[in-house]
Amino acid sequence: MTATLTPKDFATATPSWWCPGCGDFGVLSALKQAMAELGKQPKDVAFISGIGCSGKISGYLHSYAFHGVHGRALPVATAVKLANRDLTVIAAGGDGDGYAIGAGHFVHAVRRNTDMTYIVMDNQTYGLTKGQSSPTSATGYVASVSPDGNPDTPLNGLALALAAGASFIARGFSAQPKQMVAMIKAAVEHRGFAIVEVMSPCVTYNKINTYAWFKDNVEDLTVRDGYAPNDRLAAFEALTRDGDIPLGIIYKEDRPTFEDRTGLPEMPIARLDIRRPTADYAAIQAAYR
Amino acid sequence: MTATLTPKDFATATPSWWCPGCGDFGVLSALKQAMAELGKQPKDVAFISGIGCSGKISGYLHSYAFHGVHGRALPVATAVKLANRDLTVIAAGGDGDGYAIGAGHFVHAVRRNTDMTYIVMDNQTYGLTKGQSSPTSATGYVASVSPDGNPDTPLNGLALALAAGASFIARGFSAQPKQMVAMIKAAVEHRGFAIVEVMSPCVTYNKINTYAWFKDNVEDLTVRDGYAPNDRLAAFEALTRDGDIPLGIIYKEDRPTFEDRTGLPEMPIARLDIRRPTADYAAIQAAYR
Amino acid sequence: MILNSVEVMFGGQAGDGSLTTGDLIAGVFKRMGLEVYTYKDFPSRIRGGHTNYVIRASENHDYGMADAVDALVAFDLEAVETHIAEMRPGGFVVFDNTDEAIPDNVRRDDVTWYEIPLAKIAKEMGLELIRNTISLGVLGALVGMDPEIVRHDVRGVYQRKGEKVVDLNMRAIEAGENYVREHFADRPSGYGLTKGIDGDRLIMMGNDAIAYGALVAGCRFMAGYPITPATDILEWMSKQLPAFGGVVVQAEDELAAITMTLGAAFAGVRAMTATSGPGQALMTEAIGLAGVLEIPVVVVECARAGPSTGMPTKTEQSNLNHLIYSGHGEIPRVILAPGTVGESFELTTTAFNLAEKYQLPVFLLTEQALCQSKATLPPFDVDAVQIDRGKLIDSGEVVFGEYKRFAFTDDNVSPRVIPGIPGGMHLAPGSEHNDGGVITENAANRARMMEKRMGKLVSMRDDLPRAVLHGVADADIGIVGYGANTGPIAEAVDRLARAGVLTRFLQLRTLWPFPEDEIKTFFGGAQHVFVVENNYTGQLERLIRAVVGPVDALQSVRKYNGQPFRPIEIIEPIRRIAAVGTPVEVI
Amino acid sequence: MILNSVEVMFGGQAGDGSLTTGDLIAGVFKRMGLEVYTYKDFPSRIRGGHTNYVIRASENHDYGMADAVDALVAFDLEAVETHIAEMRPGGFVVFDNTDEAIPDNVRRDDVTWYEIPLAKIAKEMGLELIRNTISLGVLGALVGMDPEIVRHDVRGVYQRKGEKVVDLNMRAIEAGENYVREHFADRPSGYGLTKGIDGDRLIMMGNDAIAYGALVAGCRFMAGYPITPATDILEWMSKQLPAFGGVVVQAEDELAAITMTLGAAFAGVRAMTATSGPGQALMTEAIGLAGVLEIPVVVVECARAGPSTGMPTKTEQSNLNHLIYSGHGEIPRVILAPGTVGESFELTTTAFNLAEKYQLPVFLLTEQALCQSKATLPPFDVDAVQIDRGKLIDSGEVVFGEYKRFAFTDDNVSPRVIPGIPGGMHLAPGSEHNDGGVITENAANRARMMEKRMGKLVSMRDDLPRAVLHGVADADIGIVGYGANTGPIAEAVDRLARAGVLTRFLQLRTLWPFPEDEIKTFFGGAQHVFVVENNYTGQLERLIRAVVGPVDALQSVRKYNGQPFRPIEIIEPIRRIAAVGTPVEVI
Ligand SMILES: Cc1ncc(C[n+]2csc(CCOP(=O)(O)OP(=O)(O)O)c2C)c(N)n1
Ligand SMILES: Cc1ncc(C[n+]2csc(CCOP(=O)(O)OP(=O)(O)O)c2C)c(N)n1
Ligand code: SF4
Ligand code: SF4
Ligand SMILES: [Mg+2]
Ligand SMILES: [Mg+2]
Repeated sequence: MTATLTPKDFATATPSWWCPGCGDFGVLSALKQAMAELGKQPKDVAFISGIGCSGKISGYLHSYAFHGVHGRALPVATAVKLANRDLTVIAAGGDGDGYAIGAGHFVHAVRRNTDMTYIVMDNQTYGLTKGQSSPTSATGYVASVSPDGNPDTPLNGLALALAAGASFIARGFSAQPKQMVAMIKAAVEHRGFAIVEVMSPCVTYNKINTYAWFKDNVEDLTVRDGYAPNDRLAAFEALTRDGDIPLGIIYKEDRPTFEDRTGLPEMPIARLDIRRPTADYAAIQAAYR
Repeated sequence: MTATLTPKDFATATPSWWCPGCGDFGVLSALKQAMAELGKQPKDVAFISGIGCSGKISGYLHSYAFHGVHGRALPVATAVKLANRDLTVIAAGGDGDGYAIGAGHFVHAVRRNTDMTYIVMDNQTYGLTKGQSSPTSATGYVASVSPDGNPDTPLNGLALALAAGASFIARGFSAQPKQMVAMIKAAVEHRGFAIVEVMSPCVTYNKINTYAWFKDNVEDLTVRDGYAPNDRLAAFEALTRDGDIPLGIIYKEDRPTFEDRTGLPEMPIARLDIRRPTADYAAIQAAYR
Repeated sequence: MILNSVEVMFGGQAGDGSLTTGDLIAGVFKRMGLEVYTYKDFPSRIRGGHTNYVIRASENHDYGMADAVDALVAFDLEAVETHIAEMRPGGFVVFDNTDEAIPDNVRRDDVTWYEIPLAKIAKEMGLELIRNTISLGVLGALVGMDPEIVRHDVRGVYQRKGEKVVDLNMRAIEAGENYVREHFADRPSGYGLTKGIDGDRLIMMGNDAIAYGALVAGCRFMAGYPITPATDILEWMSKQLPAFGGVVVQAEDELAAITMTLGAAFAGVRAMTATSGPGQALMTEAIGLAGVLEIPVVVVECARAGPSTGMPTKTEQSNLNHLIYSGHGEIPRVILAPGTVGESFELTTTAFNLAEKYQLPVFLLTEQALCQSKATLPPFDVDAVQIDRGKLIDSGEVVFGEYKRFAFTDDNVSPRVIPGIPGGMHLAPGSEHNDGGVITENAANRARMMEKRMGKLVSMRDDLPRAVLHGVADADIGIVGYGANTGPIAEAVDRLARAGVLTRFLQLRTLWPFPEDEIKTFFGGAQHVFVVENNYTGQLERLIRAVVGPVDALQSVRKYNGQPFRPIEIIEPIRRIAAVGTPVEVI
Repeated sequence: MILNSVEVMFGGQAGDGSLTTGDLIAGVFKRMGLEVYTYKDFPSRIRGGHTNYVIRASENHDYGMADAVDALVAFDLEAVETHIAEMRPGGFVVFDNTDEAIPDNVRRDDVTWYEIPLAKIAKEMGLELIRNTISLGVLGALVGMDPEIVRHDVRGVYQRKGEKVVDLNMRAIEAGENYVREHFADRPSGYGLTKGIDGDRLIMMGNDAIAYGALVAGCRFMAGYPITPATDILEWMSKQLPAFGGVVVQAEDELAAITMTLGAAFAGVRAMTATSGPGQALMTEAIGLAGVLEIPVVVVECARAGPSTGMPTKTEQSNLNHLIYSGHGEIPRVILAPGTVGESFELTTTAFNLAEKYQLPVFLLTEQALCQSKATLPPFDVDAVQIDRGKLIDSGEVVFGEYKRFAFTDDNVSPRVIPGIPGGMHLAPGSEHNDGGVITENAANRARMMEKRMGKLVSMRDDLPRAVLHGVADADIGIVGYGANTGPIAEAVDRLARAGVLTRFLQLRTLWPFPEDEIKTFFGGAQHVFVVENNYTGQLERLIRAVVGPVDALQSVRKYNGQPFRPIEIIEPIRRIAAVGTPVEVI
């Protein structure tokens, strides 16, 4: 039962619906690898995804998977974790799912600091709806709904998370699997809400932010002299300065989780025997006499 | 018609529904003062508010006022501005309205940088629904729905705005009217999306963040040695460091507005004669032959 | 002289403490052995603005408001102006004339006036707030409250504030009573209540009964976002759930509240949320997800007057259509509507069982005039509450590959595993899927899945709470209604019967799936059927019309001004049709 | 030999270019003077997964799909397997046998097989993608396309890619035609189309017609969020609006899209949004706000198969209930549903007029099978489009104090100022308010305001698009339907008539306020009325039942597998009831 598994044990029989070459394949395989290396069992993993090409990922990870509505993966995942602390809870979704329609939940999930992991698969476009600008698309990105170029400034999701009080922030690139595996592992092991943003190219629609482009435009922060991911100001600087896109663990902090602050019992709520309550129903009623 | 008006000219006949002593009175009078000093005419002011005690403010400013649904003041206001560039568009609402249910719109309105002003009336509680914790309530704030204290970390709305790319960020305190007037004026005159967060005590429910408490816990940034509101990193530091709550104009930057980037014509859309279109309908149809 | 029935209205400005006094009066009446119903009518603001608290005491339980106000305690002129027309001839007004006087055009001759400088007396006693307690003394003396009980209850409320405060309040009661004795000995109110036996009863608000029902039903997760008049439930659960190992989350909005509820339920916890119109509107999309994922959730809708922000603190029955029909696509759902505080508890426990047994969203629909109203009722037998979790597999294991989360079965309900169960791993997708949860757009599978999901509404038929039949089973005149209207209609039925007009009242408790059979049967032999509802468009009536057709028998009794029905508003149209000569006894 | 009617299906994997070829074929048929209808059936993914494109050509305009597929061009075995059962006996299959062969159990003897190594030929020509064009040559030769027109249209599509590409495509057509000539001279397809006159016609997709209608109606602001199958409209408007001085905003979600639409309309611009089920669900709350603020907005709903994510690219008529009934509280709203591409334009212009004239939200309801389908139609007479802005005051001034934004009037519509008009300053609150916009919870005002707002549904009656009556006005057999079902029903009516079964078809175009009178009149003298709809629960039928009752005449014809109706599916049940001996001519 608890034998260590391999990444294959986290595969489903369902063929993927992604285009050949899609960055999301890299995210999926890193995730399987990380699960195996962490010694997780599929039955104990709850994997909640949003809607989009990226959101389809939950169908391909052998686990208790939930493919909900657009933008709401985080509240679902938060509650799954609170309902059953024994589960490893991972949420995943696209840049549109997480930073457009889901932006409000994102900020609040960060702030709440429930012990879970959130993977944003950032392809800087809306893949599934055929390549419109997303919140992370570059200004000027030409798409069907912005024929004259995207008029908006790209949103910096990780800077936003930092400002909202994130306790773990990392960024990977789907063509760099090793780093991604390490990052996902660190995120899952982090006590609190951990965000991993993965640059995951959309080979069909995004002709700007391609694999080649990324290779030229990312910088591995962990190898940068003296960068330590424990200084909020430095992290903000790294995330917002002009120049290359920083990869690696960008910020990490230990702070109380929502579970800590609410004093949530170790016993998963899902395991309570609701027929035998721990406290007295009658006493409550008596107050209304 | 265009005679300069006084604050009284911006008053409505409707008696306010606020509790005596509510911080929102201060915001309202600063707003009237600012409008008068800016030489605005009520007919040219569109004032859009959210739902909450704070949201009621739109009923008390003589203007074209819109009191919509909870959390959606910003998209309404954005569109009013785009529809009629000649209007002075101001949105206002509470910390719950803006940072809880409206958090997603907040981030995107900031990013879009439409030329308008947003006033967040922050009383660190949900006033109208009787004092529950709001996103800005202190951790441990005891309220009806958090009898054991608010388990969440307060959200730093202005830091969030900074991370989302805000071009104007200021904070006032409703007991310091002069500064507020100056700030609102600067915000309205700023080309782009300007946020003014006002600490506006709820005298009925929030027994922690009272006038007295604020007096002890605010710091006027503009008088601080060498602080210049043009450095994003310094602004982040000022907004997130431990210690007093900084007041004043915290950040200001000139960057293209949504109107600039979309090449929105100077002629307000609302003034177009839709019976005499500027371009040819027939040519479009011809492409389908 | 009217026996043991009185409706007291406390009217003043919001935030002036009349709610506390109103609650006190309700308690006193209860302890005097009377049956009580209260109604809070307050504005959507915190301080100031006319507010009133109605306490109706009678010998019949589960009645609502009376036909008219018997005793108005008015702290300002606005209260008198607003409500003088609602006064019963023979009733009385206690008016605080410290600062204002009653103008002649407001005064009515058929009510008795007791003008007392309440605030002045209070100030002389050293605390202006104490005027509420003085007025309680006045009212008690005029209406015939048991002075011992008044003192006992007031002590109970102020005890934790210390003996000094209690003392002051005791003196305030006394001052009120004395004032009546000294000034109005010659001016009897015409009222006198007889003390009976309190017995083993509760006095509880509808929302409290719902929350308590949820707790007893095993709900251990609640997510919500504050909204009037549903916040009470969130507050109640916040206080109680932790002791039972559960958790309450104040979400960032209702989109989060409902999706959190889904998440917790998916993970195997009985979970609910509670909201009102605007929040319910925002939950629309996720309710559809619950339907297609076959996740059991309970959603409490505490309706208020819409549309949009509308009148957030007023009552209305205008969300029924939304609960039944909103959402793109078609899912099975259940709507239960309690008619009394007791049923609020009972149907909440039923809601959780139905949700889990049939794996779908269940709405508990109530309204401001019921959910924020208090009533007396017998204690709940919590041991009798059955918990039926249906085909839940929350222990042991299943065989991977064989186990199908969305298996087609005879009753259309599939075995449901929760995360952590070995072998049960699957995808739960909001997209159409096959029995194993794999997304597919195959047309044949699609049709079958629609039939499976919707078929649950048929399988469940016998489990649904049946309507309650009040009155005379074979009367010619029928009435259909639900929710807070139950009280006023029940009273109308009783009083019409006393006037010789026999009627029967079908109190619907399951509103969806619509009880077509019960409606059809009820219409059999009815010459007139009055559909009573608190909305403009006749939402219930349209549902009925789709079953029985636009028959002549149908009569609409509607109200949409934000106020609950008074029984006379139901009696009158029936009396007109039934052409009863004798006036119906007005009590 | 079937005259001038053919249904071609192009089947392969998503992203393989068959959409372009499908469009080409549609254009060729049009230029041959035929009437065309196309239907795209694709999966909710970008590359791969079975997809097909149906092009139906006939001599009757505004028909939909045929009874069966005449010519299946299958690029893989999956396409054959999925659709072989839908083939008409006597039809034919073109199959690319480069990599796969047709197994015996898939093969049908009553269709003709043309197995051609399309990919192989393409590869030999140097470009695998070219197999689409080769298949076009094949199909053209088999079905009787005009070779000149084929070449002309192919050139048109590839011109901007340069002469080399055009050349390659010309050779590909040739290769296809030659292959048929060389290999299948002895195997005639049985099809032959006669070339007629194209004339002055358009070929346009429903969504394009809506967008164009909006533009011509003066819509100058659109906010939207991408969602299938509504995104086309957002894209279209993005391209065209700026040239007309307007603006399009891609919002962060649908909550923003609809509230932006409200904002722009409040400011005086004709504004709209377009979405599909899930987005529509999210817009629920704000629609209520539009209702109470009396703001004119047009909301296009391009329905797809729900519930929840459901089958995002498939068609369904399951959002009608949502549009009518969703939202807490009660507001007046209008729902128009075009039945053809032409009406999509026309009713969009009407929608804007109704919205402004009556100051309320107007929905334009369409479905994937209409809004993403192309059809041939006469050009639009844009000069004939009337713009009626109702009581809008967008110039001059009003007298402050006298002017009341929500004034009670005879037709319940109040004069509407826009920001910038001197004297018109007021509050527009989602809370209940008096005629001047001041928030009040006064019960009498509340009732009156409800009556004012809802009364607009009565004032507008004569302005609403009337239903279209097809067929024989006094036939015994009636059919009721709307939207994309219009084509198949109209064809069923025509063909039944040819078989001697007279029917009449009431094509509803205003779905709300529900056209009770039209329905009642239509039911007069009908022995059977078939209600045809693409959903499980019979949403339209329930509306009808509330008007006419659960009469015996009512017959349900429903489909809920994500596919549109084929005419035979409507003919069959009618024939069964009408007990017609002779089979209805199957064309
Ligand atoms: C409420 C709602 N609105 C819109 C959609 C349509 N939709 C599906 S996926 C998507 C965006 C996908 O973008 P992203 O989240 O970046 O995922 P990607 O496909 O790029 O991986 C949209 C808008 C939807 N499913 N639900
Ligand atoms: C969709 C929706 N959910 C909930 C509410 C109830 N509600 C009204 S005001 C409010 C919060 C008010 O807090 P805030 O925005 O901080 O304003 P304040 O009253 O403190 O000024 C809430 C939750 C609502 N009106 N609409
Ligand atoms: S469209 Fe883009 S994001 Fe979607 S599967 Fe294809 S490559 Fe990936
Ligand atoms: S409750 Fe608080 S925020 Fe609301 S009006 Fe009163 S003092 Fe102001
Ligand atoms: Mg994306
Ligand atoms: Mg607040």
